[in-house]
Amino acid sequence: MDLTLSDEQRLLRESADRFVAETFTSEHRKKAVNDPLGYSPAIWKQFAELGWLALPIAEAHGGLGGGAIEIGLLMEAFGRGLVSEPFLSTVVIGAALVAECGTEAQKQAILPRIAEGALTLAFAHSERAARFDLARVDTTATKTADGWRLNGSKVAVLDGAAANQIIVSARIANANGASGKLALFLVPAGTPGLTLRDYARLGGGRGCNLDLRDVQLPADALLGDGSDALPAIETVVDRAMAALGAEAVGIMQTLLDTTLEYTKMRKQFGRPLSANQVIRHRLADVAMQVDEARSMALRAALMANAEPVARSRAASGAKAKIGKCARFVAEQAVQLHGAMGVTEELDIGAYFKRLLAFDTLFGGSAHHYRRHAALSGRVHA
Amino acid sequence: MDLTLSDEQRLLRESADRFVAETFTSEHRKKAVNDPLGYSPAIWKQFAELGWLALPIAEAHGGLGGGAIEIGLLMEAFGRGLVSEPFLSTVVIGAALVAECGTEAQKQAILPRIAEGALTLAFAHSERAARFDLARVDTTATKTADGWRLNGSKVAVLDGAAANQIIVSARIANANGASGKLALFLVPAGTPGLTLRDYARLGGGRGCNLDLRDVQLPADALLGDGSDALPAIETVVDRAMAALGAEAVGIMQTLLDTTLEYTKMRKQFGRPLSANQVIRHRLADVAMQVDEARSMALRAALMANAEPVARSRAASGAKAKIGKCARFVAEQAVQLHGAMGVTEELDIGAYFKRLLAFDTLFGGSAHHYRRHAALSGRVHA
Amino acid sequence: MDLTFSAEERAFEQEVRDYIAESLTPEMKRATALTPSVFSDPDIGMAWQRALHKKGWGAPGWPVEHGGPDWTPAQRWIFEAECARAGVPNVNVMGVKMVGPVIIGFGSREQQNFYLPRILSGEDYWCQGYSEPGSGSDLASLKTRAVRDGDDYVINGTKIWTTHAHHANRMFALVRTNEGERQQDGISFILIDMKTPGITTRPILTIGGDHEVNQVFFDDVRVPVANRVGEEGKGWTYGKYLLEFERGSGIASAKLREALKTITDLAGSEVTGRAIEDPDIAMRMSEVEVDIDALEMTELRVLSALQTGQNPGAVSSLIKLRVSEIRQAVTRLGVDVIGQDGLAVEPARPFYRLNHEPAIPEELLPVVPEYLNGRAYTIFGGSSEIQRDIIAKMVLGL
Amino acid sequence: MDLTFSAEERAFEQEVRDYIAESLTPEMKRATALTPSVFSDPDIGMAWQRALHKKGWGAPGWPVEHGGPDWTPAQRWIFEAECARAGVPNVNVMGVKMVGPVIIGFGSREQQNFYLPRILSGEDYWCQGYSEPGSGSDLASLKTRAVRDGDDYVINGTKIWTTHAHHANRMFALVRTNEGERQQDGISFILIDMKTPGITTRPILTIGGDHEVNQVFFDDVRVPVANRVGEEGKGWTYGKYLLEFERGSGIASAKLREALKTITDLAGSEVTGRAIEDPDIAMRMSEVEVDIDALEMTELRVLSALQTGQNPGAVSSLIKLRVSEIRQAVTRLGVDVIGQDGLAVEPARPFYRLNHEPAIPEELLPVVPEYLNGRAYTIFGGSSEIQRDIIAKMVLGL
Repeated sequence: MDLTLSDEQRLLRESADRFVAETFTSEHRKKAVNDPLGYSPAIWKQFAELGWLALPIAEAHGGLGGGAIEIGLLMEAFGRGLVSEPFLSTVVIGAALVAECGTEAQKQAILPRIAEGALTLAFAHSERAARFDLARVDTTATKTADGWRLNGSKVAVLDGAAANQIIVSARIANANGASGKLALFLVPAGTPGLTLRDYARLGGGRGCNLDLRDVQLPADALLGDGSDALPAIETVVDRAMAALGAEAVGIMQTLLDTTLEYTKMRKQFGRPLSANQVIRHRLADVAMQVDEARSMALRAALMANAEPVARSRAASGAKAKIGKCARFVAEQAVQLHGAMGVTEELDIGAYFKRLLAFDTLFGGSAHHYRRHAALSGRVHA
Repeated sequence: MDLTLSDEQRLLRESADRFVAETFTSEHRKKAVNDPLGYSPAIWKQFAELGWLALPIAEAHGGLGGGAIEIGLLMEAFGRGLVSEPFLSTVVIGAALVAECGTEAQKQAILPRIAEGALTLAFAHSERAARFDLARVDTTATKTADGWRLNGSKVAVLDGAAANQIIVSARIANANGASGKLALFLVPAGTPGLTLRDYARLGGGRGCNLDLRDVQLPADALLGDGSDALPAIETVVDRAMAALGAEAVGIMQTLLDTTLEYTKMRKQFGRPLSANQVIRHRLADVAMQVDEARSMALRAALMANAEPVARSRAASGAKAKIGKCARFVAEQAVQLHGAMGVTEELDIGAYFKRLLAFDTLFGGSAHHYRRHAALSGRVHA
Repeated sequence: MDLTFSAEERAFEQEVRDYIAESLTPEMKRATALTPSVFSDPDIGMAWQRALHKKGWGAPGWPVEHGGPDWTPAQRWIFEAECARAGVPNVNVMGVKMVGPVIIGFGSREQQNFYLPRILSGEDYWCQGYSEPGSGSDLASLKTRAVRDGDDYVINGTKIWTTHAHHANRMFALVRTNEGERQQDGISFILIDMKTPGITTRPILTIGGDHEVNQVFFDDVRVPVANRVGEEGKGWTYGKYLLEFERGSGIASAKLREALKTITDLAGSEVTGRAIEDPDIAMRMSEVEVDIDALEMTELRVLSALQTGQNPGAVSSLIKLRVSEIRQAVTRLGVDVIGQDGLAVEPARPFYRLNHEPAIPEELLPVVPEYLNGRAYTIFGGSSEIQRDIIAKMVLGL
Repeated sequence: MDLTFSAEERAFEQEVRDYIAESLTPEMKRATALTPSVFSDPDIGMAWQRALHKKGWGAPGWPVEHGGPDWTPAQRWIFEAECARAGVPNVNVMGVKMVGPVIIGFGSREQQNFYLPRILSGEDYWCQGYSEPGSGSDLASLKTRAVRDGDDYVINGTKIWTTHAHHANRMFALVRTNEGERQQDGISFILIDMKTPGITTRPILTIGGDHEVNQVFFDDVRVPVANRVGEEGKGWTYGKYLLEFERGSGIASAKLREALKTITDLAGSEVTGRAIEDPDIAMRMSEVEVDIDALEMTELRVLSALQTGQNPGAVSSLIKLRVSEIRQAVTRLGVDVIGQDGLAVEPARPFYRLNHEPAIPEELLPVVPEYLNGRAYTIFGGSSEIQRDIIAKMVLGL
């Protein structure tokens, strides 16, 4: 039982904190908002040089073999700087789906290129009608003479427009037309039949909604051997939620620090805001919730390789609890900044929006408390 | 549109307030807790003399023909004094069930005697397995040669031990043994086969759990003509919840008044508790919630005769919202009284417990928000 | 006690409903639905003001001699409720509901004759110059100075959070004309033509991405002394009157009910994957609806007291706080209802006149900006913290 | 980073589990389950203390030279977690965890030799004389006076909220021996034999109907000066040490998990009409369980820091606040789970030795009293308001 960082982990954290503080300044962020790509390829190259893109990839595939704790350290630092590089899409989700499902040939073809920063991925899974139900996919994949034909619509594809390849989930249509197993397909950017409606994402980065109309793919576009992809998707999304939780903790900590600073400095009725007992207590609650969120993000990371029910309970528990804390912390940070908090003049608004996006991604608190209760045998999901 | 009181209503309120303040003192309450009956027959007689027991009974049956607003005025005053007389059981519920379901002969036999204070009733409906589902009754009534035979168990029978007659709900067993329509039966106290486990009720008064083992009743024990009693039960319970809501408002107002007084008087660190901004804001929230509760109790009373869906939505909305407010107000009143609040030394504890009982009766906030959502067509109940 | 309106009032309700039906254009309605702000853009809001003025309903709260319709409190309730139900645009409240009553109460006959008809007709568009950087909730600490020079005041300083200053041709402002013993003394109430030389305006984008508010700079701005309302140094009193005037006259429950209905309709539709089937969302809708019921009853109690000539008393001071909290709950529900489509930011404005097809269905566009902008409800107009301070002191006597 | 315990620690866990299995009687277990208070009655609690003492585990936190077991922080964690899981009675914390460490840290050799073995063996039962009527959270304002008279102090005054004073044969008390410049000065820490003439005790029933606390009156009570711990006038320091000693050493998550499990089991049973089928109750159980998960991780982070010789820092001061809130949430869930059976009040005590059949099933009896008594969690030991004051000042530097 040891929850202290190893020396390597401490070094990783320090270098990430330093790099983020130096690179992701307020000015950088204001520029990035207007960037049609949503992030900087030059910085992405630096991520590769720092070894961050190789972090969770197995050594056999050109990676460093790191785990959820290391990912969490990076993500927390990214949160502090509101980093909008597609690390979650490409490394945490994309590379992990390839590693979980791909054939050895696919892994060899894709993972080293991710590690060296030469390939970006996105994951197109959610559909409007499914809301946050990971198992519900209406997009279909039909076997053709020489490959596959995909049809359907996806929403909330993070970093989709900048991705070199999009991993698309679809149900393989059976011979009788009924829908069957869930499968994942590698769809190169620009494939005919793919329509992206790109948008600026709340709190930074880009996203898109995606239509697939008779998208023709070669046979080897299927990731892996065609066995049901749902367990892998659940594994990867659980770990992605742990990583997002760590990112949220970084964001919340920054909001707390900034708000403490502001309430000490800002004077009203002749004394600092922080002289008000109500504000002092509110900040005590904010600090407490940041700490609870930190505990839960750590817990989800430590359980990332546990058996599925334990892993999913930890992940859903973390997503639910951190989401609740994030909402409180974000709303209070804005409230205590007063009128300045509800403008785009300060960074506070961007951090607020990124937490709102966090809460929405993969489902909010109520959804995950319900999933937790179902996994605990208390309710039927 | 007029939400001001009529002169008669104002007089009723004033006389109720005066009588309660003079009669239901702290000393009276301490004595009543140890009273095996749970209330004072002498005071009950005074209620009759004041016309309160006749209030909602139709003029044709010896009553005054008052409505939910008048009941609410009385109940709010009763709340202020933590009155434990069986007004709810006998007048608000019992008399109303007889009025809704009874034959003319039954009404003539029962209602005038309630009005004159000569008869008390209780309502035995809830069962443990049903929780708060009014429609679920496992107690059975079997037709016999000369009447009925009842079997089953009831919980939370308010004022059951002191009642002259208990109105018991049961499903009439069909010929094939399957359970059929819900019916109500008048069961005189002491009927063989009736076992009462009497208890002191949280916050004042008495209650009991009830077993019915082969309880033999004459044919005319059936209240009314045997048509399904569920709509009448729902009507009466909706109105009872409105009345209880008004009582809760009286309790909450008293807690607010007492707590204001206490925080102004009690000194800590050299200044009154009420000098703390956190406590001032808390009290502002308490006052706000008392006011919201008052609005909802009034609303439920005004809608007591509306069509069933509107009436039930108002009643469930009131029960849910007032329950939520009551919990907050009660917990804060105790919290702000500090250590003295968590003893039986002050009245505060008794008021706290009565609000806890209120929240439990007929189901808590979550149950009634769900009922409200179902009645609004949002969810399936 | 009775919740129903009289036959006359029902007839009036029908009249309002009919007039709205004939004069509210589909464009106005769509623009209002797609505006993620409590302030309609002037092209929409002023068109509606003109329609109301045509009917003699341009200023429901004004006395009849200044062009008010002479309505009872119940009629005002009915009017506002019908407007909310129909989804009409917001008119220039800074004119009709704020500066108008002050000019009526304290302005000179000349000021009344000049300004009031222009508010009614929609010819003038007003903004309010109260807050300053650094003054916030402590309004009385304001520093913008008006120094007397002959028949003019020369104004220097800056105002902030000035709603629609970029649209307005007039501003009413609190300025410091004297250093009183108390901060509140020495403040005067001045009417300023926004075209006066020396006035510049800097836009401030809200957290939701809307251009609603501004910072306004005054650099040796000369304003005739004749533009001062009432006495010099009494501006604080007039500003407070403005707040009292509003007390109890507004109704918020009808608008909140409509806002909830909009969200409920979205939740029932395929466009949100039928979010209402999520039991948490369904329950929270009931929770918010019941909160609106409670608010409505409280508002009706105030109305009823006003009708019978009573003072509604303490209750009305609790309303602002609840309204802001319920508004935020409704907008939050909206965010949860639209789910992942809330990730899409549409920076262009107004939503009802986009030059491109948005990434998400049009009706979802205002939902997140409304939530974001709605964070201001508990901040502007006296933060919730200040409101609770006031309730503790004024209502509870602490 | 790693959540698993070492092989040695696992072996220790098994040892603890085995010893509890062999020495915890069904009577003790039932009595503990039916006690709606955090304090076991002495007949139960002291029987368990004797069993622990027999094994050498009577005082886990004490140094080995005074009879402690010399455990690592991880071993203490494991021990406390296993005790919670098994539902063992509470021992006399005022002896083992409160006065014991003060005597160890500041008592004379004679005091140590006399008192410590009697705590370990369960021969002495202690109560704590800190609070006074009117002092509450402002403890330093205490007024009970000890005036020096020869080799005695003569004590006059009164203490209140004295847990189990009616069971205890000894009290440790803070008394005023001097009027210092600061209130905190002039307070001394004194050990009092409860049989000393002049001491009377008045019971105070809790809101849940339990006799836990008392008011204790001192009427010219003569206590030898030799019973003072440490220096005269330094009592405040020792009292604070007592709090620091406890910091980080307690674990609450394991007990809370057990309490939640008890409620969950009730909710799954016919005795509550299978309350767990109510989706609100099921969801809130998950909510509370997740809160306990977070608390446990925070406790493990503190433990981990202690293990590696680091200062756990600010985190531990947040724990008390969360523990009290989560406890209250668990007890509240209990009330909602048992539904209408919560209306039945059983005034007799203890529940595990009633002379009659209760009106409701036995296992439901403690649920409402636990909720009621649990309101004290956010009041006693420094109210939540005081805790937040402290966090703002000490943790956030405000």
